[in-house]
Amino acid sequence: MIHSATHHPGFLSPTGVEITFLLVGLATLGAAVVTVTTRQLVHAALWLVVALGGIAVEYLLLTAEFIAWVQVLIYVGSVVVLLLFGLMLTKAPIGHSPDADSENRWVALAVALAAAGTLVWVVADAFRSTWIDVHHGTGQSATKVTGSSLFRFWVLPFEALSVLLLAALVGAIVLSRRRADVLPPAPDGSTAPHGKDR
Amino acid sequence: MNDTLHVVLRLVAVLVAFLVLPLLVGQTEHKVMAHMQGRLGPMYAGGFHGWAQLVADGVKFAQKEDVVPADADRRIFQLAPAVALLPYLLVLIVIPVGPHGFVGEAVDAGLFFVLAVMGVGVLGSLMAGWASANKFSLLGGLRTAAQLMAYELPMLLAAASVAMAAGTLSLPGIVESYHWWWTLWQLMGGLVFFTAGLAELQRPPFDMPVADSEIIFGAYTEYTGLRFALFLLAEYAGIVVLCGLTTVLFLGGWHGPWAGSVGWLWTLLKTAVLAFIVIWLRVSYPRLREDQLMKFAWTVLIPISLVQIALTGVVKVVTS
Amino acid sequence: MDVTLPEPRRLGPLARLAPEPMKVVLNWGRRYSLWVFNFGLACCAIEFIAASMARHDFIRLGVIPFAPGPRQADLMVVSGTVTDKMAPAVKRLYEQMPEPKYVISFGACSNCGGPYWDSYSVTKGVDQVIPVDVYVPGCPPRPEALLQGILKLQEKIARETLSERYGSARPSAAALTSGLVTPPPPPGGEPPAGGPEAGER
Amino acid sequence: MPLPGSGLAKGLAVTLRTMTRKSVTARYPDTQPELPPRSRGVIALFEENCTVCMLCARECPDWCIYIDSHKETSPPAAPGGRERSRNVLDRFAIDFALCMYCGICIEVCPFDALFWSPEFEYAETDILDLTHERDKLRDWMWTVPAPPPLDPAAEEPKEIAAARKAAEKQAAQAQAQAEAEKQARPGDAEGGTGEGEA
Repeated sequence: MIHSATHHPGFLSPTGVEITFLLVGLATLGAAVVTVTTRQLVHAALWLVVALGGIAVEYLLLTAEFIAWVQVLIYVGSVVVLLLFGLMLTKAPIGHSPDADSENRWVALAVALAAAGTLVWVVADAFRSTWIDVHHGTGQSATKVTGSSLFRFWVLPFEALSVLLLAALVGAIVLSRRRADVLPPAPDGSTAPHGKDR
Repeated sequence: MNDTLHVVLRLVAVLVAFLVLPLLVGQTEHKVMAHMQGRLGPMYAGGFHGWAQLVADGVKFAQKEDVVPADADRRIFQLAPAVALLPYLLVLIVIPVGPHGFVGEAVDAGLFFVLAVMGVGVLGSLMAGWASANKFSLLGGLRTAAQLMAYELPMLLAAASVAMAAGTLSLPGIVESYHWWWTLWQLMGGLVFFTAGLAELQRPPFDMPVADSEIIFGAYTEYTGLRFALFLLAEYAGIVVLCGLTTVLFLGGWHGPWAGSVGWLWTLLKTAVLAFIVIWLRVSYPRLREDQLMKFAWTVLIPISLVQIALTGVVKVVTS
Repeated sequence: MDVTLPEPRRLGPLARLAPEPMKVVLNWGRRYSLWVFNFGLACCAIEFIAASMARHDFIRLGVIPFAPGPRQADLMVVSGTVTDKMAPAVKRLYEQMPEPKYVISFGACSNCGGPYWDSYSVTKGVDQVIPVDVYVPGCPPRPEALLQGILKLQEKIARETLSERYGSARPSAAALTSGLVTPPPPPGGEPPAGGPEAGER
Repeated sequence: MPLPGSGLAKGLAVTLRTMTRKSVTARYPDTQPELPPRSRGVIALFEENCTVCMLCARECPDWCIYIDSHKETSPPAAPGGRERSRNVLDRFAIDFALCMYCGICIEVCPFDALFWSPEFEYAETDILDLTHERDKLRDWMWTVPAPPPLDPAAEEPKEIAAARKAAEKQAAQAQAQAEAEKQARPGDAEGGTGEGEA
């Protein structure tokens, strides 16, 4: 999939896919900016959906179909739903949220620019003039290639990540459980919270 | 040029199916539910046994007043039905109906595409629930979100089991590699997938998010006219999609006698039988309570689907 | 308690802009898709429920009792005694229904107070609060009487045009009932100060 | 402990069995319902029997009966005699919007001018039309069914009993007279049995 092309197609004659890629990228960027600047909390979450969806489209344009759908499934389908769930649980108001502004705008902007700069620099430095030829309509191979590279070359980071996630999961369970010795046991034997606890 | 025409024709066919099949399911639900309760169901709309009841409903909904509550978040309120409905249209495109490319558009990671896009549809309910500025809608939205997060996992695991068995994520590929004994092998997974799908569609007995008698149809409380109809259409399109998917993944899609010529008929028939079961469950089983629902997902469905994955893995390793 | 009827422009675009043959189709749709919303207040509600059950099954006529709330309903059946305390709720739920909407007053109590017409707390007919399309007599009416009332309403829907329904021709509910409560002329012979308009507060 | 899912299976079986059976729905607009005898549908007026005694209007708990009348005098039968006066019915109306169908008016009518009719199909779009005037009440009269036959062991209707008693008495008297003319022998005027005792 990755090999340096002998003849460089050049940047001055963009194809339709490249133009689309650029436009979707701009839209994604715009959505992302709105996400962090809007004063309405739920709108921010929904603009985040647009931004994440835009990224999924970018993956699609790069023929990374599998990654694109995973992006939609995990981020749009689960993370944002969780986010919205939290917002609704805390009764996010319709209209402006008075406490939506943490007054860290300039710091946030600096951090964002620094992060973006680092990423762009790393990616640009890593690939430089390597031209990655994406095969359109490769069909079966994309998922297979992703899977085999994941479990052949990247299996160690993959497993490390899953251990990290497992640790986080266990930690969340431990934190959310109340200590039994602090509370009197509930009549049914469980450690349900009593009035004193609230 | 010919290719473009071909694609357009396929998409039009999918669109027609998208508009007709949910209506068929709805009308069947009217009639089946009626007869299961010893009634007759619609008899007058359209003359013969009320066949046009849902058409009349559509005509009526189209001319109803479009109410947006004053305190609602107008844009999101109006956008929500489209967000709820469109994913099912997209999913319908990739469900294979018959052999030899009888599908709207074959997608490589079709299984993932389907699950991902169906998850997006729930965003519509969440948007509706929040934007209506109504406490019942908000409760409905919360329940929707909780239910989605609980049932997405067993559904994914069950689907993953089939993908492991077939060795591919492509839906036509899964059907191609189907053997009759897979239905038994994947039985647990199939049941989990179907049940979790029902919960994701918020069909009875998993319809707490829209429980009409306790929270007044949940997220859709404030919707009137065409927008409400779109939500209803989304629900019935969801039934079609879920039954189609279960057919494709667990019941072998077009496999059956004379599959080469009438394979599409087999798919439709199996889908119809599953849709009948969906309706049948609605008539027969009462609504679960919210805690029962959560308990069912986490203590029954997820363990079963994990066992299924283990079983699939063992059989796969032994037979290969 | 005056009822301000909505302007025609509140209707959906389809209903406003449709040409004449289309109106037949539109009327047909409204006629056979009456999602019903039962405002059950007393014993008549039991008869309404009987009409919705297997033996009488008004879904045959396209009266679908699935509307979870007023927003999805087209037809409100007020069955039972409307008290003055309940009347604002009736009116509010009626107002929450989207146009075009219909009301059937079911039974003597909601028609005009019924046996409680002399009570201090009973509204003398739900039509003092909201406009009513069909009155079904009975105390309580048979389930079949409700079915006949629905048929009557369906005939009315088949005949109507929405512009007429929402035009100025329709008198308000207060105007309908105002003539019934004119005070007797005072002994001096001069006409009462309010006149017939006194009913329209 | 029952098998998990057995309750569900049972429920499914019940609904499926019901589906295969004939539905119980009475198809009202197509077929008229079989109403039980003495159904209280609407009140009919047989105005020839009405003497404008006003009993019904006064006994009505709802005051839903409206009766107007005027007095007419007819000339004396013989010259020099007293003028006879009688009430003539001008208006007889029942407000069926108000009527509570108690039937007291029918009970109290001493001259059998009011009857129950089982008709129920008179819903109106205007509440004023629910006040049925005398011509409409008259029309309902043609829908009044014949009174249902008595139970086999029921008591004889009073009027029939009275009429029969009178007839028997007359016959006995005639017989007694005839026999007395022949010879002075006592007749059995009591009849065979004690039936028809009021």
